[in-house]
Amino acid sequence: MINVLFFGPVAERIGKSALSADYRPNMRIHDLNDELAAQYPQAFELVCFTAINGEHIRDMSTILPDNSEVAYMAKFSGG
Amino acid sequence: MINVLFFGPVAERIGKSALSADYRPNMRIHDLNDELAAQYPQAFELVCFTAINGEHIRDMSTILPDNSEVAYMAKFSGG
Amino acid sequence: MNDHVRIQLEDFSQDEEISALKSTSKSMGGIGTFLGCARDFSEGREVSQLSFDAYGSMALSEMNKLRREAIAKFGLLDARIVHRIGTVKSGDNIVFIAAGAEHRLAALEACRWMIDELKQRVPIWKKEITPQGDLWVTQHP
Amino acid sequence: MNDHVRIQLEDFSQDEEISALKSTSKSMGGIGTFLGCARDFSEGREVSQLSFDAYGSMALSEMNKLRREAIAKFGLLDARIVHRIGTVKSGDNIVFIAAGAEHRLAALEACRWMIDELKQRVPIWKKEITPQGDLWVTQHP
Repeated sequence: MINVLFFGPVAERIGKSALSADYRPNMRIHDLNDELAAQYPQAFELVCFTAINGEHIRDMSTILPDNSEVAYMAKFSGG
Repeated sequence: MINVLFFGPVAERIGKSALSADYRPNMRIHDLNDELAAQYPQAFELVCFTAINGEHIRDMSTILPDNSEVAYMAKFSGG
Repeated sequence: MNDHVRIQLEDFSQDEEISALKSTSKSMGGIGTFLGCARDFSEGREVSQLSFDAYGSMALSEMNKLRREAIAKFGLLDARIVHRIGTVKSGDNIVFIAAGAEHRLAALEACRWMIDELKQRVPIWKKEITPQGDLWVTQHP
Repeated sequence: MNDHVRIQLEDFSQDEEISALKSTSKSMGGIGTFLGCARDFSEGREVSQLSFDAYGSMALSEMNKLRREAIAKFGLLDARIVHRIGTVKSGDNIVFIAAGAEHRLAALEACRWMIDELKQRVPIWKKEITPQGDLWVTQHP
């Protein structure tokens, strides 16, 4: 199971701040991106950053471990 | 009468923080400098700035008005 | 209150933060701080409140990294970062950054670097609440 | 306490200064501050106290000029400068500068400019009191 988190403007467009995705062995982060972006296109047009277990991910071929926490994040606007 | 003020390291070397100098018509600030520097050479080697009535003076030919307040000041070290 | 890096709902006191910062070293000659506050106007819109959402665990971890990097990069004696979340009203404090060093230049430069980096790196999002409706801020002001 | 620019024997509170600064405008989005403190060491010498002498009337007038110039140069909403005189001990506050602007860059740059200018322009002198004797500071650290 993959725990997917959304915050701020992305959460607002998706209508929730978390969802669960099924885990498949050798699943890559871009596979999850593609599935979710197809399902929530308006939310994903805001996504600038992806994190796995709280670490920024730039290589979208990274393999997702089971029980990962994945966050799809819009551009930050703190401070 | 000219009221002459000293502060910090200059006052310490002169041994006082104020003295009075006689006023003479058409007296220039460099005349006063010369008199006092001759009298207190060790103090005047520290002097970097001169003020008349609280305003920095760069032109040493400035004429001193009677009852002026003149300050001879070492390099500042506030803050 | 004693944590150097915090995300919290409640307001903070500059006096308490500075006192905690100073307590780490008597060699601290200069402290630079930045305080971010909620403005009543943003690009012509009246803003009555700001609401902040954060990815709490990651934000805290990024803020801790940022503090450690600033200490190493600028040779600081200590640094603190506090960011509020939840809803704040116009005029209220949002973020406080303090950098303490032996000399002023390092403290002031580190303070500026930390607020610039915080805005780029820390997963926090701001929503402006205005009489015309709410708006998530998506560009860096 | 309500004066924007002061020279005083007693300590000051950052919270009170910032609160007075913020009270002048609700458009203040960023406040940069610099706090100068007495260090326990200076160029290898142990320093137990600092003693400050000032040309009070001229110092106050130069600090007021400096504040007005900073407000004009950086488009600040407000600024404050407080400098202590008399004797302070290691760790104590010496000088506080705060600059408030709509955006952070102006506030932070103004704060740095003001402390640099203050050190060059304001007639105040510092003496280090050390176990080996007293020493007037004559260079800018």
